[in-house]
Amino acid sequence: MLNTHYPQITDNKLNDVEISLQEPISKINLRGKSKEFFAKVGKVLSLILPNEANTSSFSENFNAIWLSPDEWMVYFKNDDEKVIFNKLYSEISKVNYGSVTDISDQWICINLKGSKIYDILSAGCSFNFDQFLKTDGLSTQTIVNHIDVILHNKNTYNINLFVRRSFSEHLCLWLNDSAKFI
Amino acid sequence: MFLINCPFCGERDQSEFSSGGEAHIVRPKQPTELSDDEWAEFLFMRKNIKGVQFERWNHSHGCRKWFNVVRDTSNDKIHSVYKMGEKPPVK
Amino acid sequence: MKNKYSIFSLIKNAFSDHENWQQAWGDPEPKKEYDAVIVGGGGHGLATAYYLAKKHNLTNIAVVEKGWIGGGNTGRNTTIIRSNYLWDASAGLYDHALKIWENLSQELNYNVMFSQRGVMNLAHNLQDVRDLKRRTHANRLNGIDAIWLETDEVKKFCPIINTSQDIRYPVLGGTLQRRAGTARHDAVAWGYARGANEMGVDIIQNCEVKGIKRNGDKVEGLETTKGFIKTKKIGVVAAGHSSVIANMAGIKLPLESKPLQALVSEPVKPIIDTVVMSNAVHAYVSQSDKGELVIGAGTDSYVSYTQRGSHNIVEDTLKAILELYPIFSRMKMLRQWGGIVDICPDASPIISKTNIKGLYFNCGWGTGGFKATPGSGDLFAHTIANDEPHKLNAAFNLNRFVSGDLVDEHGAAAVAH
Amino acid sequence: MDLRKNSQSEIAKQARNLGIKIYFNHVVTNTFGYRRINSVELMELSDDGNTTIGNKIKLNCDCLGISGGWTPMVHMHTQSGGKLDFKNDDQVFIPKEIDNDQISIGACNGDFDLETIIDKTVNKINIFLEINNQDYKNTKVECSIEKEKRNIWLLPNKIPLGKTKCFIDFQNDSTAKDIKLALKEGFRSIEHVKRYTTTGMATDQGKLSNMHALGIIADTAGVKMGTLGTTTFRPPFTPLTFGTIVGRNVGKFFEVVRKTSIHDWHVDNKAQFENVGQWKRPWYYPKNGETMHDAVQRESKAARDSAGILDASTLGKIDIQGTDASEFLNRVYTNAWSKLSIGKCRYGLMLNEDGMVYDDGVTTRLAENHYLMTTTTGGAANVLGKLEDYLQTEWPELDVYLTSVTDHYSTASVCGPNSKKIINKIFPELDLSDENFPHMSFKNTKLDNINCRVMRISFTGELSYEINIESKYGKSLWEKCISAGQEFNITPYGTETMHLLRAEKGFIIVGQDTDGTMTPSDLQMDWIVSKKKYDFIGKRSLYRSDTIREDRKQLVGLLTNDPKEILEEGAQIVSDTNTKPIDMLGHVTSSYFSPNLNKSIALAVVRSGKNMKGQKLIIPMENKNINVTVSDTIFLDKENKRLNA
Repeated sequence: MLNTHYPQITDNKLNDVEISLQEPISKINLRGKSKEFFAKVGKVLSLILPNEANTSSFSENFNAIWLSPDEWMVYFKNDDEKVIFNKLYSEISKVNYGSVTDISDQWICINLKGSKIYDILSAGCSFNFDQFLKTDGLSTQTIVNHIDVILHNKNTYNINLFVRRSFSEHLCLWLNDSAKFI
Repeated sequence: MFLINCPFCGERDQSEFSSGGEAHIVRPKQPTELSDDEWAEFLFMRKNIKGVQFERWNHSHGCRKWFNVVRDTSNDKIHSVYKMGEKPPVK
Repeated sequence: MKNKYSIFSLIKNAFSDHENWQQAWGDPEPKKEYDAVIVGGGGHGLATAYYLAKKHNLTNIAVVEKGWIGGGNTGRNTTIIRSNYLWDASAGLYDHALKIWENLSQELNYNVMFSQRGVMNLAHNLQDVRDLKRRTHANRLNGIDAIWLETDEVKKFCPIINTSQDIRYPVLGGTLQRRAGTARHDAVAWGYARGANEMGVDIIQNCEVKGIKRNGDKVEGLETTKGFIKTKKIGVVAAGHSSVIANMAGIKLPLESKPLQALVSEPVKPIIDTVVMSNAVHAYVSQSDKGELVIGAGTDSYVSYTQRGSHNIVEDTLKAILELYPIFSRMKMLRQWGGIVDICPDASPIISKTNIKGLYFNCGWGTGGFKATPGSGDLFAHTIANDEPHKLNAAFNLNRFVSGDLVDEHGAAAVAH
Repeated sequence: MDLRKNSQSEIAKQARNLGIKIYFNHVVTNTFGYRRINSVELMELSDDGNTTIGNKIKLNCDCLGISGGWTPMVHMHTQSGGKLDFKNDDQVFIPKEIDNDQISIGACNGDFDLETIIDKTVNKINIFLEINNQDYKNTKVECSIEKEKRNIWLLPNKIPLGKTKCFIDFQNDSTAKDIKLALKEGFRSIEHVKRYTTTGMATDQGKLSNMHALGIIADTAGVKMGTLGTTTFRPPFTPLTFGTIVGRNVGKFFEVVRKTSIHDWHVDNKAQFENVGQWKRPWYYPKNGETMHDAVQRESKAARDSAGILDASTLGKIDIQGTDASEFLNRVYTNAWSKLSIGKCRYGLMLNEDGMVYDDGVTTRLAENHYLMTTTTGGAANVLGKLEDYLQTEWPELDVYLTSVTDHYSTASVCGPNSKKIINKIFPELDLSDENFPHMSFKNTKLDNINCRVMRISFTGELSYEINIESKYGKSLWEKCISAGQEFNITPYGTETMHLLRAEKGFIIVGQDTDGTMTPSDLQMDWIVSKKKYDFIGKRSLYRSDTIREDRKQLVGLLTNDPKEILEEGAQIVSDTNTKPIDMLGHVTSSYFSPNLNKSIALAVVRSGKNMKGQKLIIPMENKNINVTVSDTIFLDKENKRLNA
């Protein structure tokens, strides 16, 4: 059997900040503009993709994050991860309604919890979190310590941070270090 | 250092963006029919304005979309921002 | 005739309580007409005027400067002088300048404090090593002194560099040009101004060019804030503002003007007796005669004429400085500033005629113009006087952007892999 | 001592009540002492302040303190682009209001007494924030107001200036005399005076001296102080340590480290790493104290004799979907793509608009409108950015979507004559016959029910398979390959061996054999430039007068006359060492000792090299000349037999 290996991100609790790896999580990149595209996504995921910038939508099983006017990331926990992807791919990409790309391992999902998480992020990030932290479901793409991230505000002081796999260990090293100083 | 109002994501620090130089330089549709001079004009020659300049920016660390910015290069003040394909505002 | 600066004149003036020193240069109103007008009173512009007068006997000329001479990039750069360039054309140009530097203080009777303390360039990855070795070999064959140093030799030459192999981008070696070094930037401008003025050149400060008058494909003169100046030859040496002048003449140049930042620390006792440059972890450092560390940063990526840049550039530069010189961690940044550099697509300058008769441009020096000052002035003067480039600046024409014959100095440090 | 004729302020009154003598309208005219001050001499000022009158008064003292009066701190205002006005009454520079998003309040605006400050502040903030609050309008403020002011920038003295030392800048020891001398010599602007005398350049950055210097210049030149302007105020206001500015971004946080999912295995197996962009890539794997040369020779030999394995995960990977995907590739690569059949791979060369080689890689057609592009490791981000730029701005009509999947896949590249056997052990279901799975094609398959893509492509010239798998299984897959290959002595190799192997085959590395000045033709790769295509990025530039020159530098092979001699990468090439200056024809771009050919080989770019095959050239080193012969760029297996071995 093939074994899974995730980046070395040890769950950590420091100064009221919990950092924990959320994998495995399936992630799919969706691109499209047409009516058919939205209809198919809605049908397969029972979800309306958010059309407002920096927001997300969710259904029982899926979260969809706005990335750009024609780009979204859908993420979900799923035992048989490829079923959903295959369905989307054949209903959208194959028939040229848009693009569907499996990016489950492109991004590593890390959960940050605690009242100080924004202080930690702000130590290496120019994004203004004032609005973000007040509103559940908001999302943003920005840079933390020179590394691109996608942030998703799950609920109060609880966010999912997505970082590209090759950067993830370095970012976590930094987050843990940052937590020491808050 | 300044803030740029991405027409899609909203106001962000300039470090999230990359500059694409002068705007509205359209790549010739039939490059092979241009003289060397005309091609050099497209490739290299720039107005490089001191003052209000129309330029392209990309929100490279955000939504990855290109858009246009009207910026005064003498004080880095941004006058307006508009999407690709939209008509530039009159000065 | 101006007094000669010497130990005797110093003593003599001391006896009269220093009340009898002469003006280094005058402050005239512009004449109605000149044989040639140089736009831009920086080092390059003043040097151009000096050599026009000295070598080409053109003395009915003026330098017009919108502010004060030497107030632009001449007084804002990190004063590094070297000639270890890769391509033959560049090596020829910069070494021509370096040879003039070596005698400049004597020639001008003005101490430009040229100090041949050596310039070291560090390699931090395998491609750096290839590129720097390539350059060193080319330099040697072009008669330019340049040697390759292994890491331990780098350490020996400049002991404060962190050459530990455990750092993120360890030093894998470096090159050294011993004839290279630094000079006092202001003194260069002042020395040329004094020299040019002595031969009759009018240096007109606070005179901004507002327009270039053309008659068909010929220039006829300049509109300035001090009135119209008639002339048949205009040499533009306006650095970051070259495009602004070009636009007045109705032409475009292949330039983008960007802020380049530099900073100095508080003065300290001598600690680094050479110049160290590192491209991969982007930082240059030397120590001025006053004891300040003079540190060069990178350019911002956008066009701007604001003479200030982004803070993150300074942060990145100092980060690199601390990586290479942990000893500087407690040094204090005293001041930080920006200049506007005009950058060509191939990172090489333009010293060229244009297709308008009598209009000449000397621009595009990007981040490295100071070192070329004397050579640039000499060759530009030659180009203006003869309406033909000298063979050393022939490659730096405007037509290269049409033909494709670029002198690609930054291409020679490509990073793809 | 006080310059002013009087003061009614509370503090002056209190001082008097305490019995402190105040010498109003007096100035210091001299100081005495050796190594330290022990007395000062003062005199009364004339009415106009231009001279001293009366008797000299001598006072013993231990210390002389000086106050220069009030000067607004306008630094913040000017640093954000604001200009200054001169306020004559107070002899100070104050901010000139600009339409910036800032206001200056209080002393930094030249308002020194509390009443004015409170009054103006409320008013200004109301206007700035657009609030209409009358509540503060009637606030009554009672405070001690100091109305008496007097500025004399150079105190009068009977001693000639040349014989005294009136210090202006206390750190740089510049004196009033120095400033006057500078003016005499024609240094008129405040910037010139500053630079000529170093006044104001010490650690206080002129906070103590600049106003005095300006005052002296104005007096001497006979102009109003306000007309002279000031020197530029540079940040920071207070000197700041480098460490403070950099913060934690030192040591391990100096720069991001990118790791592949197989990284830990490389560490466990003693790999030496090469920095490629932000990536850490295995460079070579020394065994039992091997030198780099030994390790690379061993790895290269193993890869050709039996089997080698390379972690190729760092190559950029871009997923391309959309109905115009083929047309898009036609426009970005120099060669044609429309006819590539599904399941096949093709090598592509990308130029920039200047016609110079920009990037390269293999792109695979996964489905009718679906491709997977690979890029160089260092070029990945730039290529994606550039392609997005063209799509969004030049060709918005194209239906194409690009998604980076670099990190999603891990790639293990297995090569060598035994690679087929190893792949067969791992994927027993897969038909590896040349008919079913020829060179430059790919197969979707599964390993333990996990999707894999196997590409039969080769950067070494050997029969070679690249397996792409989701990154979380990357290390496990790698270990499987290692154990399946054990019986064939499968040898992990790093970037150095990879470079050697590809050089034996004459394959270029963008960035090593090219430097941003090489066209496809210069690389002798005319075969990859489609003559039929109407346009692609950079095409037009290939027909400029300089790019069509026959005597451009062109890629060639070089063989040393002494096969043991290894050339230095970067060494220059000449045909004649006696000319002055020596005419350089080009340089060595790649050079190795090939254990498989048992001789040294090199790639180089040489002027007119295309037509020089067989010609003798010279590599002039510091201490000797090395004789070489121009050869073909392909040193090994010209017929590509090994690809199908």
